[in-house]
Amino acid sequence: MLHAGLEQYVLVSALLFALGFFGVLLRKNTLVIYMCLELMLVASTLALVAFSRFNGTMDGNVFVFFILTIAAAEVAVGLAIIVALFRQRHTVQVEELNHLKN
Amino acid sequence: MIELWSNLPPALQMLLKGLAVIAVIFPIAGASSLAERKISAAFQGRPGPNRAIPIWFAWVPVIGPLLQKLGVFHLMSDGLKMLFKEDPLPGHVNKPYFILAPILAMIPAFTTVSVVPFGAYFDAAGHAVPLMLANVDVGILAVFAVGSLGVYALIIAGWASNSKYPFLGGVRASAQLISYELSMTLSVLPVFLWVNAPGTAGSLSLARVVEFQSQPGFWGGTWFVFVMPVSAFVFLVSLYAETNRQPFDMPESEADLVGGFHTEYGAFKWSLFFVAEYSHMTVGSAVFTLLFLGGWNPLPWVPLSDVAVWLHLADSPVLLGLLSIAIFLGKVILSIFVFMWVRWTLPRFRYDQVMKIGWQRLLPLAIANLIVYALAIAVIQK
Amino acid sequence: MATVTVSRPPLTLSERAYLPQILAGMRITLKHLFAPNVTLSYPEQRPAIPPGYRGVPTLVMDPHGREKCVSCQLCEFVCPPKAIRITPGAVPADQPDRAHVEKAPAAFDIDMLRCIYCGLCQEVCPEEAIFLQNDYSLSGYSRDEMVNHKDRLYELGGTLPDQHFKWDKKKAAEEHGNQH
Amino acid sequence: MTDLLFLVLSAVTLVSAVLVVVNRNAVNAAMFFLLSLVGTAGLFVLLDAYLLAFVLILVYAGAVVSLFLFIIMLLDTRPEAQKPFKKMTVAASLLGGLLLFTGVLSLVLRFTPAPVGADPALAPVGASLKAYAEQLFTTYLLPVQVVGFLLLVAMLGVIVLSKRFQEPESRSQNSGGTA
Repeated sequence: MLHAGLEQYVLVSALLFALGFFGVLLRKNTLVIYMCLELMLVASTLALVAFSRFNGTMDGNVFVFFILTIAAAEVAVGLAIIVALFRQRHTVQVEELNHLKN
Repeated sequence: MIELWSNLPPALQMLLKGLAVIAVIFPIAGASSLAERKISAAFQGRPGPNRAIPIWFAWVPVIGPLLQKLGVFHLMSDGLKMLFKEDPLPGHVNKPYFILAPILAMIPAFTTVSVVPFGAYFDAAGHAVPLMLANVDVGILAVFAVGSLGVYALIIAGWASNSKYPFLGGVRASAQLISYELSMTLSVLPVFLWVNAPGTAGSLSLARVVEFQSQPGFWGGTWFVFVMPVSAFVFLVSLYAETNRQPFDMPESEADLVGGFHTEYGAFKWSLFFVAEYSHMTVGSAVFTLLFLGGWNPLPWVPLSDVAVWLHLADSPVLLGLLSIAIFLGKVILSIFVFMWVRWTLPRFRYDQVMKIGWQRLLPLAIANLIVYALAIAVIQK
Repeated sequence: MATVTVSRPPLTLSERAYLPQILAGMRITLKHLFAPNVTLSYPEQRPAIPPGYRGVPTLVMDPHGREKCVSCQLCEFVCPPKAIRITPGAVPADQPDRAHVEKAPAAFDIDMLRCIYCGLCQEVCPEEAIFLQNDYSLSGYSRDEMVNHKDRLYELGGTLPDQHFKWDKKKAAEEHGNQH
Repeated sequence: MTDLLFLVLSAVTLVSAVLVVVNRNAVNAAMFFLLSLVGTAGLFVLLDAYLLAFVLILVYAGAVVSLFLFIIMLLDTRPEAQKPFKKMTVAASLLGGLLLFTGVLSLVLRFTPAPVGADPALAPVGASLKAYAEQLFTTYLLPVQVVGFLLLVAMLGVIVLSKRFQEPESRSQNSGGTA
């Protein structure tokens, strides 16, 4: 049976990150793109915690705090921007937010 | 009996403990709904529900009429009615989420119980052993974290109902719960700063707070409600807001939102929301009791260990455990009574007032409280 | 419309802090918690009916057990919600002492789902045959049941101890030749 | 037991992450994101980082996702129209997928079964709350201050962003009195 070691955790973390990455690339709803960004951040925290656990150091765990803090700040600002955009343009689809192109 | 218990496999022990807690919480939640009806009646000078009685029970001489007057059978008949009546599913709702929401309401309500200690006994060495499902270090954080998931039930219910009033109720609920969570968390910080003195193993466990309040001596035995009245006050007010109780029952204010987030619900699903609300209330009261009212210590400056010595119970852990549970439940029930007392005293706040109280009064108060106590604790424990 | 500016009285600190007021309110509610109940356990305890109470309209008989109503239909005309329906008929042959009354209701129905308990029928009745009496609790399982027929009305009304006997006096006067 | 839990939790996390990406309804996506977070928190518990698990739930599940739901419900929740992807998007996705695949593949190829029993020998450093506090207030004191400042700035930014800006004409009317 599979033994849950560092490699397995990092693998899960990498897959999670990849999923988030594809979400950012493929989705067109700004809110969902944002969620996928958060998914990538969570994946990185998972890797950090796993490294910390299997190396017996605290640094990775402590970094998770910073990542969480920054993620929270980012979400607050990002959602405020999305709401402001929606007020102006009445859409959250990235393809319709292309006024700088013309 | 104790040998039999400790010989059971740990997984089975956990399962039995979990079932026992649910078996306690569910009836307490149900009984709260009856108590609400009886107490509101008493406040308004009415007798309250006192009619229902099964025919065969009416023949029992004294107990039958007494239970009838107490309205116990109303509780049972209400429960049966909720179970058996038709469960309407309006055509315009988002079905999966509509059904998911009441279940989602129950999960955090029952999960938080697992880290709440509800009694203690003394082992052979004289150490207090708390009775709880999971004695994790993060105790209070777990309660807050899992409790904060309760908001999803309200948001999802409001959104899935696909009509105006439930939606407004859901939006109000999420805004209110997020706002008051801050003050609630900040208000308990001084308690844990005080408990985790330098040199001790740091812990956020609720059992440790109670242990701290049962130390000998004047300062050791003081309940935190006397040491930190402002914290207790902020916590209590936030608790009322978090559990959507009057005067903060914005999400379901029947005067302006019909029924709020559960307007479209009926029968069993509706009753699940109510059991969840009362469970939240019970758990909130339990946490308040543990943090500020000395947990299972009968009186301030009278810890449980003294009582054990007086009653010669120190060497019978089962009896002492039952006594501590009784004391603790008594305090919780008293706290639930205060919930209802406040409900029948205060009118509902307006929504802007709720937001103003949360952000402009309670939050600064909690922050100032935290700073003052942090400084004081730093000076005292130096 | 003239605009009236109402100046709000400035609140003191304790009033703005809510708390003393809330505590005072809680003291009051606590007092009410221990106050005796103000309610009546209805089916067991009944309220005292004051005189002049307007309950369910009923038909009454005179002290000799004779029908008073002469089916003049005034009450039917005056009834605001048109709850009363009277079918006039002759006095039954087995009541020779009332033969000169000429008319009696063959049917007398009061639809209690329409009745508004205004008491105008009692006011207007020249025979003092219809009274709104003390009965106030009326229930039934169907609409038909809520229509009080004649026998039911007499059953509810019973006999009133008045001593007018208008028709007896009229008959006596006729017999003694005291012509009008 | 632990391995079984690991398998279940990582499966929950990854499957719900897939559903976040492929769901066309934003509310569904948010709910699956929540499920994915709960799975991650479970993995944290397996890694003995109890505090982080509950902080993750408190911050992400308690605040971030409910904020997301709040915004999704306030804005439009129409499912996305199925539009064909642009060539650039397809190319970038393919390239990115290839890179990730090679990365994961290299990880898997280097995979050597960890000796059983070696891991629990390491002290579960994440379990004690005190260790976090000690690190945060000694080694990482400066980052803590910086992050605190960042939070303050973010808060100010949100307040400025969510203020309803007045229309130019009404602003010019008001500016006479206040400016």
